Amino acid sequence: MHTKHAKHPITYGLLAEFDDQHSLVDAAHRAHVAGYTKMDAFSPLPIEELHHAMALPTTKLPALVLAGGLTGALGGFLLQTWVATMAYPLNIGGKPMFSWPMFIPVTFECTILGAALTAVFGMLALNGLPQPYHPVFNVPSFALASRDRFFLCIEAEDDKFDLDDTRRFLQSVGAKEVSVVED
Amino acid sequence: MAQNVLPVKMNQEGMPDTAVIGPGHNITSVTDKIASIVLTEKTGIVWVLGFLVAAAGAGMLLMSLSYLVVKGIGIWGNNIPVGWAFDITNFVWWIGIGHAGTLISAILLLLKQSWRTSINRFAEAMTLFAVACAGIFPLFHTGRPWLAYWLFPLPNTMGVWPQFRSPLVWDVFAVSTYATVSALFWFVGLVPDLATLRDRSESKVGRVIYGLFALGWRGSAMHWHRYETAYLLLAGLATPLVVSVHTVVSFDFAVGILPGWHTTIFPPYFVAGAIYSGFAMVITLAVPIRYFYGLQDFITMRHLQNMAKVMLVTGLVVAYGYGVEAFMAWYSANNYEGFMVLNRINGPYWPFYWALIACNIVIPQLLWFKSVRTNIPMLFVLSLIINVGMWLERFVIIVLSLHRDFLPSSWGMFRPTFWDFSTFFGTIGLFLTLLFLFCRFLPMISIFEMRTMVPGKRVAEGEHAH
Amino acid sequence: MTTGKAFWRTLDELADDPSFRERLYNEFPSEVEAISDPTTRRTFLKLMGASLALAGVTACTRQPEEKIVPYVRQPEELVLGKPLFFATAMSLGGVATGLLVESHEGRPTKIEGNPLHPGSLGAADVFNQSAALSLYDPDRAKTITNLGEIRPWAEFLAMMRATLISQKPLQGVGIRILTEAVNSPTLAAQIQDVLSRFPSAKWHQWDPTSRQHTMLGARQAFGEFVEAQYKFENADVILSLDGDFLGLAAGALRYAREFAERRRPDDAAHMNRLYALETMPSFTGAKADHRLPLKPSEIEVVARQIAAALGVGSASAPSGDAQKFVAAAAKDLGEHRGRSLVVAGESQPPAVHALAHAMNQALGNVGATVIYTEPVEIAPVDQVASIRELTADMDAGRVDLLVIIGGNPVFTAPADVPFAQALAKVQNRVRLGLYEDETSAFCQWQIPQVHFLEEWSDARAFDGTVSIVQPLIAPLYGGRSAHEVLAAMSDRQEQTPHDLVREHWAAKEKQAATSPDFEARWRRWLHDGLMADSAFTPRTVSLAATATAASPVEAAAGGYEISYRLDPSILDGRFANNGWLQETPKPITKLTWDNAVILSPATAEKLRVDQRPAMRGGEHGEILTRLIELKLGNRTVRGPVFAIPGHPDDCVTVHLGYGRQRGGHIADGAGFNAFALRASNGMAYGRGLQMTETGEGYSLACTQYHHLLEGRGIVRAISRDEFVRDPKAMHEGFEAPPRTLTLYPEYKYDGYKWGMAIDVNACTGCNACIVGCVAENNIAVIGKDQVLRGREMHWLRLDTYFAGHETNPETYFQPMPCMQCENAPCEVVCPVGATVHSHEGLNDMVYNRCVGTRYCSNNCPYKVRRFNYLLYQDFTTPSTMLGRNPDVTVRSRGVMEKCTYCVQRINRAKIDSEKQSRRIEDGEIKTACQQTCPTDAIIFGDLNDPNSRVARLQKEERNYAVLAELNTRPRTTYLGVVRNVNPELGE
Amino acid sequence: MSQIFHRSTNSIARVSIFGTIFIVAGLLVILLYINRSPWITRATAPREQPIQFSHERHVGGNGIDCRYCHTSVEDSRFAGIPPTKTCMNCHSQIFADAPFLEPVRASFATGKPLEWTRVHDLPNFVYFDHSIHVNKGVGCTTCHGQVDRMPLMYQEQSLQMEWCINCHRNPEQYVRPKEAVFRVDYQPPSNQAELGARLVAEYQIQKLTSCSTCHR
Repeated sequence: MHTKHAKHPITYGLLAEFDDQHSLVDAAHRAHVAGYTKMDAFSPLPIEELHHAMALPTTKLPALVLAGGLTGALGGFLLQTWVATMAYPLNIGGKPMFSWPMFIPVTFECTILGAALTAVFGMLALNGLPQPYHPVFNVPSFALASRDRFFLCIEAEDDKFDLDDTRRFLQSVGAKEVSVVED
Repeated sequence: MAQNVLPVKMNQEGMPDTAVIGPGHNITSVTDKIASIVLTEKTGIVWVLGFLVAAAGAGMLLMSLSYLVVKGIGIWGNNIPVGWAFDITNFVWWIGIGHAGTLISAILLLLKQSWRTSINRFAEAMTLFAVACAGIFPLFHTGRPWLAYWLFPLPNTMGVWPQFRSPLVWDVFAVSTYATVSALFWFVGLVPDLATLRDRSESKVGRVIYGLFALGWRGSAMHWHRYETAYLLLAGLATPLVVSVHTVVSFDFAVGILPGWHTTIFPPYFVAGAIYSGFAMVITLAVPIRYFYGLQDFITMRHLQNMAKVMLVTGLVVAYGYGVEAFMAWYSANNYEGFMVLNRINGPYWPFYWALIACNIVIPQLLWFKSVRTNIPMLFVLSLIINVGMWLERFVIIVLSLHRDFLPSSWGMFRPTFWDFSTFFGTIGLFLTLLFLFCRFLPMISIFEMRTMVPGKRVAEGEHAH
Repeated sequence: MTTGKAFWRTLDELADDPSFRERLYNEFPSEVEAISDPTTRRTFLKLMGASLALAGVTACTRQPEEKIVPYVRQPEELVLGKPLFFATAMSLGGVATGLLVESHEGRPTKIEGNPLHPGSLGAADVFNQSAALSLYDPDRAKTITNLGEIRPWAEFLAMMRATLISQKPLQGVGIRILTEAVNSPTLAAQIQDVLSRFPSAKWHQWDPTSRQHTMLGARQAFGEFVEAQYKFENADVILSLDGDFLGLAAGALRYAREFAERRRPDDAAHMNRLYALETMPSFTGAKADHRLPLKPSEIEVVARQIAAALGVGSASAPSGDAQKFVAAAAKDLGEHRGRSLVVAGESQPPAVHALAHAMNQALGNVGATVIYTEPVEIAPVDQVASIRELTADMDAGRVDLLVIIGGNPVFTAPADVPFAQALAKVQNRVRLGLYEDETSAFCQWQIPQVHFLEEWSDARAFDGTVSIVQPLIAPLYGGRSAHEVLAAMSDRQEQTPHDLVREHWAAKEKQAATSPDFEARWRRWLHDGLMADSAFTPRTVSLAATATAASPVEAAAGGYEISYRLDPSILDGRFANNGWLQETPKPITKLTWDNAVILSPATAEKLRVDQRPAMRGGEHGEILTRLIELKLGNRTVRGPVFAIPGHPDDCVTVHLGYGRQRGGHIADGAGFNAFALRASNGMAYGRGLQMTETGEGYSLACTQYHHLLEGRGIVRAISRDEFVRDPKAMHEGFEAPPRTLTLYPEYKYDGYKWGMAIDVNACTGCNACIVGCVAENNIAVIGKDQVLRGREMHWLRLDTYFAGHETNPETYFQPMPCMQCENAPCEVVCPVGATVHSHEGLNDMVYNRCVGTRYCSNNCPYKVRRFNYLLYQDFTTPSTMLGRNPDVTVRSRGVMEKCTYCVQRINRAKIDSEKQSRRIEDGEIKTACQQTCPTDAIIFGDLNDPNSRVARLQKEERNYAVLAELNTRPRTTYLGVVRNVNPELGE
Repeated sequence: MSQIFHRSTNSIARVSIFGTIFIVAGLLVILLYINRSPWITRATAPREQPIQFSHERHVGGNGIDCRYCHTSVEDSRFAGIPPTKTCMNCHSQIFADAPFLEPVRASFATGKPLEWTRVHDLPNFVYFDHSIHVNKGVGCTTCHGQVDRMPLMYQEQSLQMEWCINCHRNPEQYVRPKEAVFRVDYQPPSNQAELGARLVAEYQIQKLTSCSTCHR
């Protein structure tokens, strides 16, 4: 570990490049089996299998969105109720003060708004985005990750990480090229 | 993708009718083709000319609105009894157009309709721009637009709040939610593509700008997982939202007590009408775009055909709505309702009503014929007719109901002024301006989703299913 | 919002405008005499009130700085912020109406009828109501000029003195005074004084608004000028010979009240019956149980047939439509001797009036339904002869000094009397006039005349009652009164009008003007607005042999007939510059801003002229019609055609007073000049009219073009017999949902519960309520172009509906203010709560909260909401701002407005009653429309008080809510019409 | 591809996105404060007047009753601004030659009124009636503050609608016995809640919050 601190620049990890998603999924799965935990796979398109291959956790996002939606609904409904019955009760065309059926459209819209905002900002927050700077971007070929190449990065922080062993391991699972990611 | 092995009849573009993407594409070619429109292709003369015309229209809008604020609503032809005319007609028309974008991207996503992929991006953009145009009208149709913020529940020194029983407040919430959610949906969809543009841009400025908006997207597996979850959830939220928006818009009328407005059929009939006009607008835009940008491989005959079928179906729902209106007027034996229908049919505005019936019901029946659905110029003309028809529908509902209501002493007529037209055409200018900018600076087809559509990709869907 | 400021000007800004302040300060020094005189208390007192109270809706969150300007010496009577009421009187056509004027810090703002006055009984007509606007009219003449140059009053006096001195030896042979009909005893005495000092001088009169045919008819009947006064309360059967006694007639306000009192269906047996022969559909014709549309000349024919049936004179046998009518009317009249009445109208020649007198004599009505007194006009003359003589004298160069007091003879003189050309031959021409008008253009000396609200004078009402006219404000534009001009011709040049009037009456009372006894009387007169017991006593008259002589037969050379009328809004053009009147929809035609050649649909078809609503405004705005050329003798005029149901065929009606050339900004250019057709040989109507279509189109601004009920129970009517059989029969087929038919709990209105009942049966359609509402509520005048677009602003409309055949329909007038629905559809849809219910059930409209979505108006089934599409209110003219009611917000651009049941009056009464810890009494609050209504058709009050008039009326069987089926639960309800149909004539 | 952004952009980007929410909320709060601040309401700021008239001297020092000058406060919606004559009643004797009273004497001599700057200025669409408030037990100082301690007149309260409405909803917190209405030194007793409730009943004070109570 102390070797890492002595080095300048610090090694973030090793990045292996693959030609197609099949190889990536395969490599990632084998890395997982090999006991690597601190790693990440990158692809230009979502690959559902990757998630399973790496045994990644299922996101909590749906629960958050539900909470966001309920907050919106409750907030919207209570706001209207408070305005109509407490803040300034007024006789509007003979309708009761608490005309709850007429509060439903706004409540509904507030539900959607709360849920949608939670979905987007929750997704960003959980993903740690925005993150315009990331070590992997230091690897020039990583630009192709958004086009047609597939990458697997094993991070230096992983307990099993060893620059040479890991490089060999990656080459063994079919990496076309392995580069050092510097931070 | 079983289509590839079946003997399929080829259409005039050399593709099977059912193909959603042209032959011979892989993820590399898809990426390069779409990204190149934004990054490397020269700005064409057609684009420049079109943009200038559209921008002139937007300028006219700016001028009209400025004059409106200085002088007042009186520059339009509105009066008492016709308090709403072009303003709200345009509002409903634009909002309706917007609905197709959300429908394509959200509902078709939930229904796993693969053909949505190549059209959803610009349909969503169209939604956003249409909502922006629509939003202008409720704001500027007020007598004192600088006080429009009173429609929002903001704490204030007066201690008074919006009146939440009013459909206009519902509108405010519905339209602003709709605009927000549409913008988020669109932007979230754009993020991976912005990353592509960031990585493929050759200019420093392009890299920085696209990079900033790409939020540092790097295609990480966990990111994709959350991303897809969020996108699906957004689609699930946008679907009831889009239905609610036009429902709420229809409440503007249905909550009123005016004959011609006070109708329970309005919500479904308005939503169907919105989709109808929205798909018409998508076709109106898609046909020239695929032609000028050579996107025949991505926006295929199947797309156009499917949209034509959706139009046919929603058009029939709308026709049913017209029928129910007339039937209820007769069945209720209500003097005012009966008069309202007769007044539409042979009152002073009869040409509008019959033009509406022709544009929205009679002519679109041509879509039953496959030869019409696959004839692109014909489809284009039909989509324009439906756009006009749907504008007329809102005009008929609003003006023809208002102009002769309960007391004959207060009957009146509405005649648009120059400023009515300049404001309306101005919003079309604004819409096209935004659309031109969008086509030039952002990928108008979702690149990453197209990658998933490429035939023959090695990891097929069922293979690793757990 | 500083941006708001540009649109939301208030008087405060204006108060900082140096020129405005200068003008206001300078008013006073010129009125030195006023300081020592009681007028001080009402003189126009600086900016105080204006800056205090003039309301403008400011949208600013940060207030602009406002100045507050107190009095230097505050008048004792004045409580700042509280209006004062003063009695005065307004004369028109030689007849006065007693008025009460509301004054805010010295600014008269609102005019009401004087309940003590016999000619008003608390009601006022459109001209009374709109007088305040004329007072503040910025187009009024403002300076004394000689040949266009501004001259001091002293110079005028010097000229006058010099002329009089030169005329003295000639006995004043070159002096002529031309006045309108005079009903001011003081003025008449002053004229007589001048005439006595210059025996050869002559006094001429010309006044198109005076009742010439009535006066001449009385002279024909009785050999002398006498005044007929009618007692409608005693009349069971009335026959009108084109006599619009509910509209433009002396005493019409009182007559309308008396007439309506006899038409309350709750006393069905006591209802009167009205037969009307008429040309132009009028108020009276609309209220008639049986109406016969006739050409102007036929009215005399049919009248003679009825007379003959009653044994008066002889006539040819009736034919056609008239046959049954003549028989039934004659029978009915004959059966009601002593309880019947025949009334002839100004638009009929003297012979018809004489015939009416003869019929009343024969029916034994004299003393019962009609009494005769000396004339109200002090010295009635044959005015046509008078002006013709004057013109001849002028033309012959016999006139050295002509003093024209008021009027506008150059514009109004008969077309065949070359008054204007002759006028130019007079050496000294002096004109006292409210405006620099057509006549001023021909005179060297133009003297601005005071408005009646600025002057001391006196005036006789229709029954002779004298009122002292007292000023509410010092002359705004330094005007002079007729008394001053005549004083200038006397040896009392320096006397003030106040002293002149006071001394006149002191002399009459044989008391010293300074005696305390007289002072007490004088104060009483001023306070009451009339001299008690000054009405004329009846006198006996005897029918002359000429009474039944027919009109001199003119050479009728085929063609059409043309009937002339004073315009119902602007009379002979004197009110042409009054925007309130111009914009008031004229009765029946609902036209604004124009007169028209009115004819029947059949005649229009014959002439191949058509009219139709334009897309702009439509039935509620622009009517496209054709210009037609009228040729009578050698005179031609072009005017737009307007066909209305109920007008007889083959004749046209034109209204006088339009086509002004120099009437002011508002007057000029509106309509066509019908005076240019009217010649002295056919003052009532002309024959031999030729009409040719010009091929040109014209746009008329009409606020209601669709007059059919479309089977909707908006107005409900039945005959008296049906009503007696089943009082609820009129509601058949129109059902209101029961109040229990709702999911919602009802709101309780525990305190007051305001409501209104409008008796459609009593409404005569006189428009006074509309103008009263405009005056009370600061309603904007928007101009013809905006009316064409269908945007008129009146909070209260007078919907007019026709039923029956278009040749002779039944006509109904329905005043339509805001219904103040309990389940108000407008409130639910307002996004900002700018229209909500008050705890007394008013449908409040909060202008300052309104953002202007117009949704409320769209959702209002009664369409009584009005929107400020542009900046309609005048926020810049200082004088118009002074006339505004400080208790009502002046609405600016972009906000909705509507009737509030005069909530400012409700609040004033509530505060007053609260301070005294009592409830508001029934009748204590009168809405502006109610207060001015001559027939008591509008009743406002507290529905929680079971004994209030409105609560009792709403319990009547005739009561119904318009559009009750919508369950809006309007607080304003209507009482249906009951017509006293003669069973022999049927419906 | 090489790195486009510096490491620090990560923090900047996150802060700017998630910070926006706080910035917008913060701006709203600031706006609310500004709207209620004396800068907008002009409360507590003395106005420039033609004469440095001191309520402290006249009310506090000389003990002149409010109604001596504001004569119509009990009868009219407008409390009244005294005419020059009222000033001269005393100042023709006292300080008759004081130079600072020259404008008063000039006004009296020329008949040109003094022009004061309005301190308590409601918008023109608000109809406030002094008489009914005074008659129902709302003291002068409740709205106008301790004028006997104001050398130059200023507005003490915001005069904003929420301020009006507060008393219209809860009059019992503010009413005082009628006889104390004009007392400038009146302080609410400790049992205001009890007294207020009793006075509200006794004076039949209604809680008027209908729009047309003030706007018409």
